[in-house]
Amino acid sequence: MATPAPEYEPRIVGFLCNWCSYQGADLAGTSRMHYAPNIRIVRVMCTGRIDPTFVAKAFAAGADGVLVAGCHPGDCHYIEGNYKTMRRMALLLKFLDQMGIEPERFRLEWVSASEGARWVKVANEMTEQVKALGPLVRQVAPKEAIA
Amino acid sequence: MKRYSYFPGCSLTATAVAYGLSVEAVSEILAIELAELEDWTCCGSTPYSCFDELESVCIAGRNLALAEKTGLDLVTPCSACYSTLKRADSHLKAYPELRSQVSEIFQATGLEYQGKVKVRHLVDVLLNDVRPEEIEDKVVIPFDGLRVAPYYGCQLVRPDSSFDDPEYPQSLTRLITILGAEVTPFPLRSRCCGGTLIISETDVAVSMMRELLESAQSNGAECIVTVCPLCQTNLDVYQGMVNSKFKTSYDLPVLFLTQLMGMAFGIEPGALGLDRNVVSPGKVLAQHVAARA
Amino acid sequence: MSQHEHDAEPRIGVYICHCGSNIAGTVDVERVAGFAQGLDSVAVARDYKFMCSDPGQQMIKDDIKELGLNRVVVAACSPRMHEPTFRRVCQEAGVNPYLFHMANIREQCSWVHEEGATEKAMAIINAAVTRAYHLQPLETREVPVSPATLVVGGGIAGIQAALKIADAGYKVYLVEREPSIGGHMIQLDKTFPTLDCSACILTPKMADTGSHPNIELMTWSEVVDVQGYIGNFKVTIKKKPRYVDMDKCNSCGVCMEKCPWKADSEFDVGLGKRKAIYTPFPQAVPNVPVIDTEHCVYFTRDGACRACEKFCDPDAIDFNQTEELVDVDVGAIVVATGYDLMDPSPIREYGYGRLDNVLTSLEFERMCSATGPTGGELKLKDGSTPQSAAIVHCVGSRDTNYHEYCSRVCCMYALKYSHLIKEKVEGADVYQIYIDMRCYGKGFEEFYQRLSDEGVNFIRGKVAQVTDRAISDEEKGKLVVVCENTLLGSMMRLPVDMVILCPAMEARSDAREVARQFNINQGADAFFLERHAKLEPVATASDGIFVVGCAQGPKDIPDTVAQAGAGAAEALALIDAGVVVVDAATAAVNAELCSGCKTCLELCPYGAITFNEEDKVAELSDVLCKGCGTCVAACPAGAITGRHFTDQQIMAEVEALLADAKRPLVAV
Amino acid sequence: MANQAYQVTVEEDGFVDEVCSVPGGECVNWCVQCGMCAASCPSVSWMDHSPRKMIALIRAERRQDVLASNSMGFCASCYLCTVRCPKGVKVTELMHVLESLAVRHGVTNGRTATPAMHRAFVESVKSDGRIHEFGFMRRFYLKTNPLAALKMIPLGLKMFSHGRLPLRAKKAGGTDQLRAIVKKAEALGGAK
Repeated sequence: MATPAPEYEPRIVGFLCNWCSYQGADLAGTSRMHYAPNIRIVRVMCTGRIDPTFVAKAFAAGADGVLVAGCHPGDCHYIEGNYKTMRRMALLLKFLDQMGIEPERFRLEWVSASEGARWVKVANEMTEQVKALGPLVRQVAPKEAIA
Repeated sequence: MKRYSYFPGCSLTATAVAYGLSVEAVSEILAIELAELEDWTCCGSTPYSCFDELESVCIAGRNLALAEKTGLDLVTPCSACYSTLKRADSHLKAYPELRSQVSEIFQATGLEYQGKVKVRHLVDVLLNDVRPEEIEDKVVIPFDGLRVAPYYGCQLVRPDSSFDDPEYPQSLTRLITILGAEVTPFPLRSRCCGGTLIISETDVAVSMMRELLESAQSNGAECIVTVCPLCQTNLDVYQGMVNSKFKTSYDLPVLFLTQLMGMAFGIEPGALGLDRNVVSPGKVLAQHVAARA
Repeated sequence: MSQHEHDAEPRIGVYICHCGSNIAGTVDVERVAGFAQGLDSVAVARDYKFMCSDPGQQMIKDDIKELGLNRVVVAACSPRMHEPTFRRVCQEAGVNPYLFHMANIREQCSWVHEEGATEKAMAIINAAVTRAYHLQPLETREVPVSPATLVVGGGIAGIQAALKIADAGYKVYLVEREPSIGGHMIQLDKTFPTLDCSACILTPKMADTGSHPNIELMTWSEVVDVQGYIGNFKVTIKKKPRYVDMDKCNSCGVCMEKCPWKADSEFDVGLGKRKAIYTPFPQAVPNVPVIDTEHCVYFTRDGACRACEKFCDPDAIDFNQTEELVDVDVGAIVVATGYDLMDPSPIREYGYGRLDNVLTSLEFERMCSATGPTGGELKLKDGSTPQSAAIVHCVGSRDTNYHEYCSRVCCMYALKYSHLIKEKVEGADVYQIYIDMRCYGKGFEEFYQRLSDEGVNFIRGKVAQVTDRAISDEEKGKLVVVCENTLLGSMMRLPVDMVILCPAMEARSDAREVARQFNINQGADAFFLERHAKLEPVATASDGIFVVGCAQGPKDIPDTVAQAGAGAAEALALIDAGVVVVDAATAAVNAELCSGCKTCLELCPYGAITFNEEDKVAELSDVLCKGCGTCVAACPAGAITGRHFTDQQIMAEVEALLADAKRPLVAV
Repeated sequence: MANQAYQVTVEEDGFVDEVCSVPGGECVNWCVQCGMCAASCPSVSWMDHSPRKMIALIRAERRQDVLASNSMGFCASCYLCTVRCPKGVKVTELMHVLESLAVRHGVTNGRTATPAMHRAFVESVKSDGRIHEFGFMRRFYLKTNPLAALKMIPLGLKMFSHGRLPLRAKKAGGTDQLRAIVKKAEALGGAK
């Protein structure tokens, strides 16, 4: 079910690879499936292109959550870009933790071109999850604050 | 020592008291600790869901809520309770409206269910937690070639079995053969015994049972082994009714898996409630005693 | 830093498409246009019914000329749909196509949201405009196309495609993993609805294929590697050893007579036998046998027998043959790998594999075929002739427990079977047990009518069980088919001699590996996914690779042949053009910044990055580069730029996408 | 028009919606009327309408024909239909839903004692927290068919003599809480 509710609506940025997940999101559209409008999509050719700083940037710019979605492992259009993403995003999570950003605000998902329904599920779950966390409040330890 | 939260189900305190006894006796030997769920009540069962959806889910949900507090898997030897409790759990996950109604009702009575309980059938535990190899080690008096028809019934494997095939289940075969017994072919092993229809539509149930008994006997079984209290009651207690109605002369003892297991473990019959069986298994088992002891 | 030194300050035109009511129905397009008009560097913002229409395109061209636009944003459908269209429009009007950006407010906005669609559309357009502002002009390059085509699979689809391309005068490599081409079609007896003999219409095409000067036929071979890109694929093909010299063999067949070792015939789906040295069937192309090393004792008991060798006049037998790897350069690839027939034994209640005389459709085809194991006679296991048969529809098709889709051909071949049975067995009782009769094709309904007149029993229902448990004398020794006659609402137990199952057509068991090898997608049904369900039925996610026939989904012979023609046309169009434009959105190394750490080298899956040992810097071939950007994100020195997806462009897009969000609070 | 005769018996609209509104009922929309359920059902021959036809009747808004039929009463809840249905229809669930709707609408059927048995079961649960088989069976037989009750005496004795039929009910610990829950559920629109 779609979310729209009086309470706070989180902003979520989704980085989607052009070949699987972006097509999957398109399929959700052509199949007229409805989902929460909170996710806003940035298209990249491959999740391998996603520099962790993009994610950091999104949080800094006011995103309450960030989603990265690409081809299922083994199905990458560029053979193994998504494996590199997997490793990279693991590091990113540690970094986010340091920054006092709950790991639940970030999600790495695999959605194929034929998984419109799965995209809807992921988008809704992510929205609910972030909604439950509330707006992003970045705790900065006093030391950092001074520095 | 494996610990579980234990849900005997109503029948094990009455019509299937032998099942209750043998389950406890056997689990002791297998070092399974079954901590009976405190203040458990009826699982809700099929009749209740036919009467009122909301109430039946609440009643089952109550037991789930209690079990959740223990943090243990909820084990039941009763196939009906197993499917009812699982059904309630999946219903609460599948239907948000139902969930909110139930949690409202629970709040009023100081309960809460978050959907974390894993409902499991005893067979699942024996097969996948204890594991056949370990059970085999405990066998002191193996049966020699006792020919057993393994009867699964319905609700152990349907509608959704997590551990066996819904129409051609295999799980009991291993558990029976390790006791030295033989498993006979039994094409109807997961067909229905009539269930509660035995009470309200006796003729229907009795004719279903006839087919089962026929299939078991014609395949050379000396006894039937089951893991469902209702199946056992129907096939055992009502076997005479089948005979008188169809002029047949079936004389097939219907044992609980745990009774058979207990015998092989050397537990004496009384403690397994063998005297509770209407069709006495004494004769059949005696024939295999020669090789035993 | 500004990247606009060279070109003028951006003047952006924004065009919001109504797409009829597809977008305008949920998004307040006027309001959005007004919003866009107010954004920095936006010279003009308009909304229009159909931007992709001629007037829509003309509107953009006119504005470019009259208002001096140098960047364009179209907010409409997915870029996967119309980005090429509008890039072309920009180019024709003198704006570099890479200065165009498409905002997806249909598939990812108006179609999937109700509340909040307008707000989201504005955010998307804000991001698009910002991105457009930072876009840079790029020059595409043209590269020559190798004029050959690879066709994978030698069934009717592959044969048809290969012949069409070859007849047009271009080279074709046709790779088939079996010893002969022909595929499933050559196994069939008659074809519906015309009832003409399958072999009779296929063998001429097979012969043409075998002898065509432009077709290099590689049977008993498999594609093992695919490199390169549209117009310039490098394909490695493994030729399995035949142990028979193709050039010497004169197809006399003596070796097969003399060979003493038998095995189940794949061609006769296990109903018949073949020798250890064999051609799958008499009309095989090429008509050169292969030796099956699993059953030939020369291989199982090293060196023994050699009967075939002794009797082979032209000395064609060569036990020393080894596997051979062949590399070919092709411009286009046509994937025609076909389907598998589902094994119905998991549907235990139908008793396949457990009960005698329960057959699959393919087994029945072989039994009907004059060249088949029974010489075309219908025989039960005990050798007698069946007097009655039940044909079970939708076995694993239209069934969420197995395959949700309809296999599309079963209804028709099932009808064909009742005709064949009645033709071969006078007065036989035939039952068709169906859920729906789907006779959608040309001449299909007429065929249905004709068969109804032949006195077939149609029972509407789905078979619940096939059993040999008799409950009455007339059921004794028979197969009993249990179902409900849903039109009468009555339960049925049909005692018959033979049961023919119509199993689902399913994707090849190795479809996943093949999809990865050719870098194409699979649908939820595991068949290969076409790029667009309606408008690009044979194109795939990979440019230059096309999929035809049942590899793309269940279909009958006419549809397969039509699709094969389409695939051939696509390949020809590509090859005939002689050149392809390669996307300019590739990576580029900035030699000044490169520290020579070599991190990028092993990251590149295409070996597009090499290391210049003198200058100690990475170098990038923008022909080999496919623009995935993995190296860009990984470069510690930030020396690699992803053209058209630069850090700056993406960062700016992200920021603009969230322009309406409040910054995170900082709690100290 | 030929189907006018049917139109006469068509009930007021809304039955499909009502069935769909109960958890487990929504699946009537998925049915393709293939009859797999009917042909798999062990007790179909005793039913007024096969499970498949029940779904057809629901879709035809024939509330009375559905709820007054004995079909639900003969469902043994063996779930064979459910696991075999090619469209994922939970036929057994549906049968339960229909019987509970019959209860809600006070529609009864003279030709099956099952609903009465279910009610007796429920009452037993409500009074003792657990099912007390003897009490529940006695209650049921006396209510439906005292003669049958007499026939059952030898059988009851057999069970009793094997210690399988306690005559007195023991009230389970959680009974009071269970009753409280049921009360609340009834307040929320559960059946009375």
